[in-house]
Amino acid sequence: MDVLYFAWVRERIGLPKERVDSEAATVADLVAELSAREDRYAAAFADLSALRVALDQELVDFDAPLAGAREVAFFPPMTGG
Amino acid sequence: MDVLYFAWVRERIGLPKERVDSEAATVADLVAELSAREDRYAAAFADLSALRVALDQELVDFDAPLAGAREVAFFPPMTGG
Amino acid sequence: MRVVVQQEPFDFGAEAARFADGRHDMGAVVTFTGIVRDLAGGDLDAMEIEHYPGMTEKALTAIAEEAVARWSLGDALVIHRYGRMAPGERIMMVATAAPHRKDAFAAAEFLMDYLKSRAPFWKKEHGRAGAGWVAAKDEDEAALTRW
Amino acid sequence: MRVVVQQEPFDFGAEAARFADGRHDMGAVVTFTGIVRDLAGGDLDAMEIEHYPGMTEKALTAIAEEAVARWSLGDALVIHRYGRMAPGERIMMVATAAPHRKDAFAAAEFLMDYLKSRAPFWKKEHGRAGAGWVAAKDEDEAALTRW
Repeated sequence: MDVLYFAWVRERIGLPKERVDSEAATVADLVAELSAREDRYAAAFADLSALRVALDQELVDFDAPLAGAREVAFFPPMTGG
Repeated sequence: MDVLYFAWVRERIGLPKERVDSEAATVADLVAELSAREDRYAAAFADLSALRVALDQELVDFDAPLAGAREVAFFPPMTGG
Repeated sequence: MRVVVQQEPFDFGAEAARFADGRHDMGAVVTFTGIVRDLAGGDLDAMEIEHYPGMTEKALTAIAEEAVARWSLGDALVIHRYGRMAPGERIMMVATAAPHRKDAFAAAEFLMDYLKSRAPFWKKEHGRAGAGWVAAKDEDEAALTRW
Repeated sequence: MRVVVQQEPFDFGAEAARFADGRHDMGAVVTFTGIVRDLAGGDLDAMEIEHYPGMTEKALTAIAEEAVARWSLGDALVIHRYGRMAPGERIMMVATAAPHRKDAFAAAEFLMDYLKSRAPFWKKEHGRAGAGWVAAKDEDEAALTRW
């Protein structure tokens, strides 16, 4: 699936988008998998309360199942307007 | 003093403005004086709860003293906006 | 702060743009525009607005000054027409500028609530079925209690 | 209903006028405009807005549709820019049209509250002292609970 990063999550991880092959069952499992990979992921995902996640462009909770998702995006709370 | 009428008060009394010489102590006294004059005044002032009054262009209550007022205006509740 | 009472139409887009222009210290601009609404079935020929020259300007200025002071506005604008208007014509507008949106919204609503019940304007509808003065609504008077 | 996401500036006055034009059945039009606010001392060089193409349009459309349905709006407009903007530039606007002013105001505030916390935009300030992401405010999240 495609994993997208925005704002300081993008800056901390160092890229806007990557292809990830994962068997993770939920968003939280995917976060754990990525965090175990490299320090920059662990740093970006250190505090989940400071993060939001969207599955296929819809906001979801971190316990949402990943089955069938084509696009996962991680970003900080939004500051539009 | 000048007495002004607006909206349906003006239509009912039949004029927008007149000069009134009165010894009335309060607005309510002036209303009683005018109402005693002619039916059209009595009709316009029949229900004071449906009227508003301004002394020298400031909204006041009907028990306000008239002393020193140069301009008294009677009109229905306002409907601007 | 600017308060305008006039018979002629005003250019809403130009007024709104001019009001919002060149503000570096205000993050939020809110405008409200009141439009002559037709009656059901297109029965309204015209809306006529009577006012009390002199008191109108004083009342609007007092209301606008109160709004500016209460919400620390950067600026406020009130334009209100009188005379005869056709359905679709703009009757009036207010605009508020504040650092944050909550204040700009609250001040604009305050202006509208007060202007509606405390500025000396009266509306008369001229329709196919005749002419009649618009009655004040209890809810408009009640709206003032929240401020 | 119209939702626009673009990098280029938009003409606030023209958009506001076009939105309010030709309405015979709506008595009330409210607009909100968000402007890049300078930091104290004129320290802001630019505001940069990042967004999530695709999700942005979907989220704004869903929020606008909800507002139209909830307050029976005659129309709603949302324009939001992304990219780099100088202090004083307009970031975004919303507009609502309703028969009565209460609904037009409520719907515009609802749009702003939701857009602020639920549409995928992120602001970064570029100032003399360096660059930093604007933190979301607790009060912005709390503002959603009133709807």
